[in-house]
Amino acid sequence: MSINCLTPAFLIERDKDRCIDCQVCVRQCANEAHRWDEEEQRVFSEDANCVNCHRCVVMCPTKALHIKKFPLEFRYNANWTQEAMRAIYLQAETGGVLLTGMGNDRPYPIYWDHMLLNASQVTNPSIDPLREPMELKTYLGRKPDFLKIKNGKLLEDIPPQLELELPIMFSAMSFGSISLNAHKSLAAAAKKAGTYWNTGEGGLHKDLVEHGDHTIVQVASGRFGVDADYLKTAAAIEIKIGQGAKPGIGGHLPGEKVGEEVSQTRMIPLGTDAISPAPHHDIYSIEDLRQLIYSLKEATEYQKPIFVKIAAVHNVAAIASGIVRAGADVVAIDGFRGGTGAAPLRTRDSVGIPIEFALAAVDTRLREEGIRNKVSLVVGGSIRNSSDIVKAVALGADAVYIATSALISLGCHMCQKCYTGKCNWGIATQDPQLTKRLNPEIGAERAANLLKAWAHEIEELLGGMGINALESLRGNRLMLRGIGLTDRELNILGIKAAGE
Amino acid sequence: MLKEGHIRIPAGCAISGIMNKKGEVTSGQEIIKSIAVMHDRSNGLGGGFAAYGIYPEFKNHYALHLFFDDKKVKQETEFLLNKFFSIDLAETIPIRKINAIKNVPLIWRYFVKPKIKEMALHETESEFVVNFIMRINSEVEGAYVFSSGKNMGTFKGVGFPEDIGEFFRLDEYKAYSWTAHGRFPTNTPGWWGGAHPFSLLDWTIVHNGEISSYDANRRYLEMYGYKCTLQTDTEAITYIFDLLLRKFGIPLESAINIVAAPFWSKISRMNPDEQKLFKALRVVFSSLLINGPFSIILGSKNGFMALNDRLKLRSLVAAQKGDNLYIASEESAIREICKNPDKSWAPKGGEPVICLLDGKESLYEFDQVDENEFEHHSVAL
Amino acid sequence: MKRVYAREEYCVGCKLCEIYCIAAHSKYKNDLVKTFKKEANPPISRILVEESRPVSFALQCRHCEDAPCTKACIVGAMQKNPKTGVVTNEEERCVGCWTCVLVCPFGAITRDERGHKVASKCDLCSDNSQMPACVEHCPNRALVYSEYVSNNGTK
Amino acid sequence: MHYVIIGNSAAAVGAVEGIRKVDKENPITLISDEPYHTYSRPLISYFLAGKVTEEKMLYRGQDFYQKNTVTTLLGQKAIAIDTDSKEVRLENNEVLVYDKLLVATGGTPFIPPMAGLEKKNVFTFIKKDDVKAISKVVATGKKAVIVGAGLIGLKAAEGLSSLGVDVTIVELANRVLSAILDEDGADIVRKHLEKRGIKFELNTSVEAITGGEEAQGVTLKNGKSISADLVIVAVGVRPNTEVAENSKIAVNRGIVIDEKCQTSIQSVYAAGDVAEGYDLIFAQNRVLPILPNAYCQGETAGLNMAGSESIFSGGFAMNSIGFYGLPMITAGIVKPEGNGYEVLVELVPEQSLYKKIILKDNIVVGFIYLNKVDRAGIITSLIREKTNVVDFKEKLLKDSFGYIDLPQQLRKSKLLKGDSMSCW
Repeated sequence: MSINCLTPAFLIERDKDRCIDCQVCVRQCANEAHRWDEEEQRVFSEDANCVNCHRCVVMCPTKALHIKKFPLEFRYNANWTQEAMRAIYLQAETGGVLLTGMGNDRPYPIYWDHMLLNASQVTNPSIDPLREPMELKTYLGRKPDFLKIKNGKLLEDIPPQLELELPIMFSAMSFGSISLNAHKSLAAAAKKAGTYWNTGEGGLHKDLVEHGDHTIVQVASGRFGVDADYLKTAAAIEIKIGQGAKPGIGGHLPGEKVGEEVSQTRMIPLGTDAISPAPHHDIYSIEDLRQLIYSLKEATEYQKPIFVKIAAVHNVAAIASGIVRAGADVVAIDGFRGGTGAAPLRTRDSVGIPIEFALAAVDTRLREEGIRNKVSLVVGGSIRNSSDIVKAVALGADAVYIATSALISLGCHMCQKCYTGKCNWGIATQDPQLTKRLNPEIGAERAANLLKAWAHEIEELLGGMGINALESLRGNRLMLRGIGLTDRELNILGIKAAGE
Repeated sequence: MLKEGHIRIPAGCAISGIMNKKGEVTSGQEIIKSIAVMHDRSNGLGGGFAAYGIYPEFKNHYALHLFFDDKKVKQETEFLLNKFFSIDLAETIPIRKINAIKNVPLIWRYFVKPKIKEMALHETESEFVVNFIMRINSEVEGAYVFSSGKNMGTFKGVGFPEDIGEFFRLDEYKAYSWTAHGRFPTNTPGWWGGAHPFSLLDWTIVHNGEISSYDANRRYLEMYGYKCTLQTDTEAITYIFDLLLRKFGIPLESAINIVAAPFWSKISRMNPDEQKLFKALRVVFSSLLINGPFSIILGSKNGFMALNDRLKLRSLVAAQKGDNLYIASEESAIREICKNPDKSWAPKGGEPVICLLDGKESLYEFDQVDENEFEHHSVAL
Repeated sequence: MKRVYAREEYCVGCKLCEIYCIAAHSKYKNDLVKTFKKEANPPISRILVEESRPVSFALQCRHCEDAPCTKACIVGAMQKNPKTGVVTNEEERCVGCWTCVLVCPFGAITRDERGHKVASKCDLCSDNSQMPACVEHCPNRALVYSEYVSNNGTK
Repeated sequence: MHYVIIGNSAAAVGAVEGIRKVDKENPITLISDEPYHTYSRPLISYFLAGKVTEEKMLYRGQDFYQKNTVTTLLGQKAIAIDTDSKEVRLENNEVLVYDKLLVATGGTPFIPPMAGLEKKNVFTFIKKDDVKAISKVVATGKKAVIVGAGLIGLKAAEGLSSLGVDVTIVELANRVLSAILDEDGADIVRKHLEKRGIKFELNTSVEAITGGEEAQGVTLKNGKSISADLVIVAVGVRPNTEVAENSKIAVNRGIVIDEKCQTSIQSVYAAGDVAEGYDLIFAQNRVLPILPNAYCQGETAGLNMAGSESIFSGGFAMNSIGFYGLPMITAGIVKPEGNGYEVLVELVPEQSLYKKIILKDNIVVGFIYLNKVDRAGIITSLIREKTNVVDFKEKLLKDSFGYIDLPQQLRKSKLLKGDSMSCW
């Protein structure tokens, strides 16, 4: 035992006037930040264990708890901040890579918040979505350039399309990284809302096969859970090349999370680490990707759209173009604020580019090449609300992927400790004591409510712009104006400044 | 102040159209009377007309109408014209000087035929002409081609439409199909090229409304080589129809079901074949849905079609008497020139009123498009 | 009749049901802070969370159709309301002989010896005529108040 | 249809309620030799101690007979039954004609032979009138001898002691509560009572009640003599079969009944302490003089009398009782004799804590819970349902033993059973 320089990050404040010593906090904290003292007959706090997940705060029936930043002040130093120093203390303790969960939390500009939407005034009418039909239906898939029509009949079928009742899907989160109950919640919500959820790279649990028609299954570098049935059960298949939180990095599900169910679903031995390599070892270049795309199309008789998901990196526009030309039906781009169950901190916080730029660049590039209409473009990586979605569509997206928002709807409080497996909200854990905290009935309702609420808001915003079908917003960048942006940024986003 | 082409200018409008199915021609007096009734729907910042059948003596020539800011630009433009076309007649368009019309640019017309040797491989004649117009309009500052069809012409300028009609001496032209436009732009210095109708080859469009899908439509069109230099709805709508009908060979009926697509709820009630077609139209051409209020009259040499947006957010009235079909923003504009029509009605949103010359089956003829044309458009990947 | 059913797969073992049960039967009805801070002897919970991690569930009187406690009660205090089906103990008459404890197959009757000894049991909060407090405050819908629920939670 | 019920306690009330579940119309006549509204017999010791008023002793509300349209003949004794003519003869020679008859005459004190029983201030202790009589003679500082350390004797002792009476209990057996406790359990109870000043004479019996006209003491077989102002004989009860004795109704120790609680004679039923019904544990007919059993038999009889097929699968011995705050619950076989039994025990005498569970072939057949009695009913139900406990046997003695310890499937099936729980 030697000195440990790490001090608590959070302070638990217990209002003595309100605390009734009912011990709900003690029973609910998997981190043991609350302790019942038998001798004193009251509850004590172990601040150092607190991760500020708010489980106790929410569950406390008398609202007697508050969590604060631990008030310990370091001597002010604009360069050597508390965070910088704490990271070093931790690494000095452990000698390890700093791990974190969820998305990039650095104060980079959020470009969604630098774009403003238009509304109709006088010269054309806004539309009241309560009175007029408002269409959010979206089809994802490859589109032909034109149609052959003769005598009122279509001569050739169009390629397979995913039908979405609203332009929002749940993006990939594997069973293993999140609990089966989280999967059940998302799958049921997707079905209820008429959209899709994504298995991530962890296979499809047998209980969820019934939701196959609302499931996008992922084929990633570890190929976990992939077999013919998996592909055939799904509504669409996504090849995962990269993810926004950790571009260029693979995945690692520790053996302790690989219990009976995870093991069967991933098709790997019980208790073994599940390692997804950084690259697909059969894709070292774009032509290899084309082979995988067509292998999957062959395996599913060209009945299912193939997604290719990449992280938003510097050259994303050209890469996306290559993916379209490799035969992908949908290109999914994940921005650098996208979440994760576990990522090296330094990768998460400093690799990749914002999704707003990536989307604008890709949409523009594909239009310049005349191939934008061939594919659908799905973006994710910290879509926080309905106006982010409206802005994304106006920049050129067909639909968005949400994951962090979806988890927050299930109760996630962004404590960023997913990698510990002690998620007090029953989401990012496989501990049966914790996973049951997420009742999938409630989860499904909440996630579906979120979608419903956002759909209503999107309709309101569309109506305000005088638009009654989402497709008329897609790529309609005139509906956006930038605020607080440089000319260069406006130029990349392809929008005018507010007032122009 | 930025003019059309530099900025997007919303405008309200009046539109009117008269056509005789038998092809009998009448002078421009009636259409002027009709549009004049709706004086208050314009604000003097734009008016114009399209007339079909006016140049029978040059019916195989492209009649190019151009505005020039000055003589230097005119020379520059004529140099290019000469390079790509043989010009059989060049003249100023006859005008009548009236007080109401000021700041008149140089207004010329050229009856031309393309020089075959200048055409690119696989380029059709119409594409050649369109490409030339796109080039002049986007690259030659101060010159603007505002009419380019055969045996037809558009006449437009800054002023109330009835004044523009008098200015261009339309009473002296005889056409079987007339459309007119009075404009109420919210801010423009008054640029002649910005007035309507908008025209490309034989297509003319008069339009009332402000489409909220504009940029979605525009950016899609630009993938297919169109340059929406005016940034007006009318221009975009013209190109949409040009793309769908001329380039893609989509039947007019389907094109209408693209721009004023039925709601998904309606599609879901269709029979399976219809459903398949309508779904494909909406899925593939979703970016060509014209959203927001509009009423348009799309004119071609074969006739015209009037159409409202699918919610019918703009007024549009039709009437018929004998062989004549009348369309206008307001019924008064029809009654002014046709006291007792056989019938008059308000067309439903998304349901077109089509008037074709006897013997014609479509607004657009596939004379330049053969079956192989389809292959042209599948971009090899 | 409507009963409270526990779905152990969703019970998080927080015991809020017990806490709210206590408050619901306290003189400071539903005021938790007063119930626990001002009542010298707060009521005892009529619902019991059984736990053996990771399994837990709450259990209270099942209000049996043919309730043994009503038949065994030596003073006739334990009665099943023929209309509502709710089994309640008339505490005034109860003498605390615990014969009901002896016969309740669920172990759902507890001994309340704070004052006059009485058998204490779930009354489905029937005097509020609303949702039983335990169900209303269960944060995870592990308690449902319904006619009948099958194992997988469907009615 | 005319229902006649002889008796007015738990079995009789059960029968009224059973009949009225099915038949709301036809008349019921209830005959009781006691002149009281139905009251709870187990409460007589509480009544004696003044812990309940006479009013509070009512087993059912004042409106019970009216609500159930029962004609009562209270204070009238039925003395004979003619099952051929379907008649019940009362002491006053009145005759009631019945269509269906229930004999629920309960128990009568068993009084062993001893001299001096005829003296004044010698009592039994099973009825309200007994208490009323005793109450007249007790006062602080008086001395009482109670013969018998069974449930009744001890309850009487507790009642008297709480009134300041000096109590000595004489018991033939080697321990108190010999019917429901083994030696270890009995020891705890006895010590607990001794702390409260109650004295015991075990392994002996009363030879004679001494004194003149009034009892003044007892002499014991062990040679001791104890002075006393009153003597209570509480050795036990036996079925009060008197009314059936000269009829065709088969009587063994009690009136023999089948699972419908019908006697050997059709239309004649019996229930409660007078009856000899099926014992689930012993798998034979036995007299089970306990209240829950009486009510259930009565209710079953009532249902069947009114034409509804109903079966009472049987009872077994079970008791919940407490003395001076020491609760105890016992059921079934508490002191196994013979082979094949397995016994689980937790004994902490200094805490008066005793738990004993008796198994046979992995099925619980009896238990003693002393001091910690919570959730005993779960064990009772394991006995009743003959649940095989092999999977959780080692958990049975846990303080927290509960449904959590049952295998999931068993647990779920039991927990969902509330709506189909049958009369145990």
